[in-house]
Amino acid sequence: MTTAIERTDALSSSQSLQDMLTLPWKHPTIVAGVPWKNPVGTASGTFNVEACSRFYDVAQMGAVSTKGVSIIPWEGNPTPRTAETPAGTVNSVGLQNPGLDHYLANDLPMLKRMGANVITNVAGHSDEDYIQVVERLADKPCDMLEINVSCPNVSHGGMSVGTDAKALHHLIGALRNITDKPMIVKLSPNVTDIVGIAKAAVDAGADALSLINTLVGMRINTTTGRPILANITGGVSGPCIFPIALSFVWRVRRALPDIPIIGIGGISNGDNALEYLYAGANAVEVGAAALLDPIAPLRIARELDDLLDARPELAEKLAEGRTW
Amino acid sequence: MTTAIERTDALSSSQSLQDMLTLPWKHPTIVAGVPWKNPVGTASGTFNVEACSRFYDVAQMGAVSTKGVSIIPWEGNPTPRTAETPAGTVNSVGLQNPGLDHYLANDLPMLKRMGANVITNVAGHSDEDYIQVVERLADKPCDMLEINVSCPNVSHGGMSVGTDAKALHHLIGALRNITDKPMIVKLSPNVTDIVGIAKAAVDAGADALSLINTLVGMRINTTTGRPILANITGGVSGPCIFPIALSFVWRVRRALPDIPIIGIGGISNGDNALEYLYAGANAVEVGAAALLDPIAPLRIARELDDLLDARPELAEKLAEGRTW
Amino acid sequence: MSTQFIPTQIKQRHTGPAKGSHDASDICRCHEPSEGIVVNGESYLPARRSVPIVSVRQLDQGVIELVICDRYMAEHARPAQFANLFTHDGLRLMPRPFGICEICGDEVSFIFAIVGAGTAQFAQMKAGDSIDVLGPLGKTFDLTSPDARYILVGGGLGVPPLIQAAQYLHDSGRENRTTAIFGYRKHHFADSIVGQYSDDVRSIDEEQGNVITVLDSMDAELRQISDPVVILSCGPTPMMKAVAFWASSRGIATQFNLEERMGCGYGTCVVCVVDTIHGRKKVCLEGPVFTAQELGWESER
Amino acid sequence: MSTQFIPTQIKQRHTGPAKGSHDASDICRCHEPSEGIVVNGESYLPARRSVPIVSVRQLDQGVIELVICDRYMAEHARPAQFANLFTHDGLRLMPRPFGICEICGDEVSFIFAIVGAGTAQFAQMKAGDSIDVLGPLGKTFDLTSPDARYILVGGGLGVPPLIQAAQYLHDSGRENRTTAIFGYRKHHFADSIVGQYSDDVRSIDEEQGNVITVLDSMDAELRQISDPVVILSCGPTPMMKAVAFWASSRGIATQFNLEERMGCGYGTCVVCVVDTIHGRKKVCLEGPVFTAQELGWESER
Ligand SMILES: Cc1cc2nc3c(=O)[nH]c(=O)nc-3n(C[C@H](O)[C@H](O)[C@H](O)COP(=O)(O)OP(=O)(O)OC[C@H]3O[C@@H](n4cnc5c(N)ncnc54)[C@H](O)[C@@H]3O)c2cc1C
Ligand SMILES: Cc1cc2nc3c(=O)[nH]c(=O)nc-3n(C[C@H](O)[C@H](O)[C@H](O)COP(=O)(O)OP(=O)(O)OC[C@H]3O[C@@H](n4cnc5c(N)ncnc54)[C@H](O)[C@@H]3O)c2cc1C
Ligand SMILES: Cc1cc2nc3c(=O)[nH]c(=O)nc-3n(C[C@H](O)[C@H](O)[C@H](O)COP(=O)(O)O)c2cc1C
Ligand SMILES: Cc1cc2nc3c(=O)[nH]c(=O)nc-3n(C[C@H](O)[C@H](O)[C@H](O)COP(=O)(O)O)c2cc1C
Ligand code: FES
Ligand code: FES
Repeated sequence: MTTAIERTDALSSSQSLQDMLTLPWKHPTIVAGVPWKNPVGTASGTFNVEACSRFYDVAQMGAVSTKGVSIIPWEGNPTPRTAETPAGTVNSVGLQNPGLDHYLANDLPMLKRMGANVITNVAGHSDEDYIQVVERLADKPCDMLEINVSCPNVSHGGMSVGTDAKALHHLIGALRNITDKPMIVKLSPNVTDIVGIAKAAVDAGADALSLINTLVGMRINTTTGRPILANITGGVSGPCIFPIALSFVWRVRRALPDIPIIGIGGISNGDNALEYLYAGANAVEVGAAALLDPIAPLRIARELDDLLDARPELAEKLAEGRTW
Repeated sequence: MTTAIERTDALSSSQSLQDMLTLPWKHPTIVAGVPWKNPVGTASGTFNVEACSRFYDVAQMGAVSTKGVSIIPWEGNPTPRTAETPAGTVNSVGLQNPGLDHYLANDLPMLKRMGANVITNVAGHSDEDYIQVVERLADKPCDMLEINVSCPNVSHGGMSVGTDAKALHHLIGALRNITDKPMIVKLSPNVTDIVGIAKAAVDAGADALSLINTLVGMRINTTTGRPILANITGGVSGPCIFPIALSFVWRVRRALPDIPIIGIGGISNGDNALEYLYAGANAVEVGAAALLDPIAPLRIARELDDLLDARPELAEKLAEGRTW
Repeated sequence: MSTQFIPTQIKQRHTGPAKGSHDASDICRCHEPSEGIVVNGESYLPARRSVPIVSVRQLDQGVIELVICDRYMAEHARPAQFANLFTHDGLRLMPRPFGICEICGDEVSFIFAIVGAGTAQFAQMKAGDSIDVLGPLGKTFDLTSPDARYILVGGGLGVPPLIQAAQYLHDSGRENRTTAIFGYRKHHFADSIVGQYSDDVRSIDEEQGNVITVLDSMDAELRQISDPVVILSCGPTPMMKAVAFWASSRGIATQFNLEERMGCGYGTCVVCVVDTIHGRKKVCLEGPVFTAQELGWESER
Repeated sequence: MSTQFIPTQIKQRHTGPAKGSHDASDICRCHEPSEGIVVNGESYLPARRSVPIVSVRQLDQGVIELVICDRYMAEHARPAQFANLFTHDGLRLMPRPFGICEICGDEVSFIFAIVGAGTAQFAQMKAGDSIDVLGPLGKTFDLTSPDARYILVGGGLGVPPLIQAAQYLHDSGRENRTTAIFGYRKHHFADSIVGQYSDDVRSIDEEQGNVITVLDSMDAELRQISDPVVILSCGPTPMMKAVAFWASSRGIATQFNLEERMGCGYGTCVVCVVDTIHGRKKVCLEGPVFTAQELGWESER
């Protein structure tokens, strides 16, 4: 019986942590001008530097995307904040975070001290919120910004911007005016027309897109008849969303051959990551898998690194940071 | 080790087929005026009368929804038409069906002879297509119509109507004018605003809503780097979509307390069906689970029938055909 | 199946648990009715069920024989029929269809290549484990011609249905000899199995040539046979098309056992279609057997 | 753990594989380093790993003791820490957190109630099977007070961390007696286990009353003790709140072991929060131990 989180042929689970942390990376990439050691990052909300750096050297990741940072501390939604779903999980954290000041005083310096390639994930309830965070990050040592306009768990901002092309264009345009940092816009799958949304973000100045954030979902406790999540609905992630997320990346890539794309959703092994690269992604981020095993992102990066050995064309494209 | 398709506590897998086929049903329901023996139907595209009636008496189901029927035969998409996804499957059948004449000459009479409660699932590439099918069904002995405006696998009609509230309102209005049959409109989850779509269908005269159809998804063969499905993308179904589908039902029910709703998506046991009833569904349809075991819909109906014993309020609501 | 086991001695199929010295035969105690289930006078096929595994052994690098115990399948399966096997893994729910290979007593064998996650999991299973199955499914080869001589042309993992055809013809006591022409990559892993039922095994591996090489070498011989000759074939599509072309130019009848990705395996989902001269047909229900003519393969190369 | 096994004799914890007459001890051969992994001078915690199951037995209707072999966990776990267990079922991927109960040699036990699909699957596992684990996780009870007397107040399935506390205090050779007050629904399934480490077991079941009944009966006794008294408690929230109220009105210090639905168990996802006077804290990383004061439970009923 294999364990539920499947591992691929180019099995790095047999690799020791020692090897995973010390072997040279064979296949680096460049995303929106920023070099990544390898094409695998951690996804926002599933990576906390204090928690994860106890298990591995976070500088080994292609990049790490931090939990969404808001201008002031947010306390998030009430508990329970998670429920299990078939081959996945639904969460309603609601972007709880200690706010930008705390981030700048603690997480960011710690990450940079450790040598990580840092994507700061930015959250807001209003355009003004996002603008303030991005403005204050302008001279800070984070390497990329990831504008989260796709969180299904907050009532204002979050997904409401990410599902409306006009509102999104407006916000991203405003942010573009105030930052030179490479700006990734993270898109929501809860839309009819992802291509229209993606184009709006790119037109307004996004340097890259990351997709997808979670899909709206819920569970009900059949003993009580009530939703399990205190917030009723939440965001579904994990292997269950993999084929759906993959098709979003594919569709956006077909429509926009030139924009760097970071594929996210349900990646649990190197082979899954490879599917995203073939679908047109330049890199990927690993989310829920890290909840099930702290070193999953690193293991996946190693598996992908090995799988790319046999795919020199793809590896070369990545190395040069070419898109389609 | 339990088998992958989980069974619930009120385990009818221990029930013999004899019992499953002969015990009286304790908890019937009424959907848009039509009595169902139990709240569990088969979902369109996963039920073929010839294939399924070899395994069980199809008249025992609450209802059976047939494969989408078009005015002329459709040959569907090229193969491969399926790929596996984590806890699910993605298909691109593309509504292959032998057309209305064949349906009226073969499937429908066979179904009625067997005593089934028949929902005819209607497919079209244009309003005119749908109108012709519905017109010709007006005096035929099918019990309900299910207008499929949500198939992601055809390039015209199908999902394009189901993702546009205005187009949908127009089509359903036209169909309402030509039929008195109870008309279910089957909605797509691939939309930003499900409530707006649902309202359009109801305003135009839908007697009930069924949701969801499949979510757009795909898989890539990492040996060739090419999509597995010949049609590239397809529709994802199975347990993986369960939490997502459930939240669609919940959201539509909150917005529309009076419309009968049939919940569909990822149901693999009686407990899953019960979650839909608590989310606001009046009945459910079982799709992919029937691909994995021909008698899954019947087993699920039996499991739910037993689970409802302990929930007299819910059972009473169902029995009276009340909605919210 | 396993080597200690001497199926050639079992002339009469389906006579209860296998005798002989079969190691794991105590695992095989099927209690399901061997008939379909009859309710209110209607008879139904058994649906998906959990059955015991009798043995799992490697025949060649990456090629596994798995034997289950299922009386219903053992009694009802006919050559070219297949069964869906299911993993225990909730991430991998879909059916894995495999051709039914040998049948001995209540036991049914399958031979498969490890090509993906499901087959890898099956290969890890052990005698005494349980596995979910559905079947037998599909239609059988037409073996009704009373005096035909059957040539079984298989490639790679296409051999199981041909082994079943050989066993069926052998066990049903037909006089006609079968000739097995199996094309292997390298090791002749199924020769000893088919050799139990067919005394004319003319296999070939890639170093030696391919199945057409063997057919060519039989050309003169076949012209001298007065009995009708029928080719049953299963394997990679290019091989089957070559066989179709070879046979039709000689007026020899052919039946092909196709494979197609399946959603259900029992005819309900219209996923597994193939184009025939009569339109798109379901491989799982209307096949898996089609003639060259039905497939329009007579004139293709 | 199992009854033949006499953990009271093992004064020194973590001294290699359990001795005594432990049935399944040959399963327990952990080869992982017992220290964290050191790479380039940095030391890392071991991540998720597959470990052997030593035994699974039923303690009461629906209550299971499961023993794994994991040297790292055995050496490093401290009272109130927990571990994530994982099913083999791809439909049920999420971590199942359980309090670490007894530790003997390289073996670690858990006690859990069958409440859902995951615990049902764990209960079906057998000695020799493997299971994936992550841990130890979380912070421990503060047991540093050199002369404190600890009262362990547990309800239902909250007893494992208290058993571990009793074992820890016992094995570390402290003079102080512990008192175990376990409130059961019916059967006193953990008394014999905690009784190995605590010679003062005052359990109670629903027919007899509840843990407050026992605490009340100890009132006079406690007033006479000059050593500091500390209550460690784990169980249903209403019980813990009642204990907090009881204790705070008497000026007795309390530490509570909380449970909350978890996404990761190691502090990365912010799913498992609880409101404290210092804001929302992660139960898995900043807990699971909190004082009544931190929780604002002192004045609540
Ligand atoms: C009627 C029929 C009979 C067959 N008989 C045999 C046999 O006797 N021996 C044998 O080795 N193989 C046989 N095959 C092929 C066999 O079904 C696949 O090799 C097997 O399903 C692969 O499973 P996997 O989990 O290892 O691969 P994965 O790639 O993990 O499978 C993923 C999904 O794709 C399907 N799939 C993948 N490859 C194929 C394929 N080539 N054909 C059909 N479905 C596929 C699987 O069934 C599964 O649903 C047969 C196929 C059919 C249709
Ligand atoms: C720190 C901690 C220590 C625990 N220690 C013990 C213990 O020693 N013994 C014991 O019997 N139980 C303990 N629990 C509760 C135990 O985690 C749940 O009973 C168990 O996870 C239920 O799993 P299931 O698969 O049977 O239920 P399911 O309902 O199928 O689980 C679905 C999901 O919900 C989670 N979940 C369900 N119920 C709970 C719950 N009460 N608390 C947390 N998560 C839950 C599961 O972990 C899983 O992720 C502890 C919980 C926590 C947080
Ligand atoms: C617990 C949790 C918290 C998350 N928080 C954030 C967040 O703060 N910002 C964000 O952009 N995405 C957040 N996400 C979404 C993930 O980054 C990712 O897009 C999504 O989970 C899909 O990937 P996965 O299937 O690999 O988890 C969160 C996801 C989870 C599971
Ligand atoms: C193979 C297949 C074919 C389908 N064909 C149709 C169809 O013809 N008409 C339709 O309305 N829905 C069709 N569906 C969608 C299902 O009816 C159902 O809405 C969907 O699969 C979600 O339910 P499930 O998760 O239980 O499968 C099809 C689904 C599958 C898997
Ligand atoms: S596989 Fe479903 S019809 Fe053939
Ligand atoms: S469970 Fe993830 S932070 Fe506590």
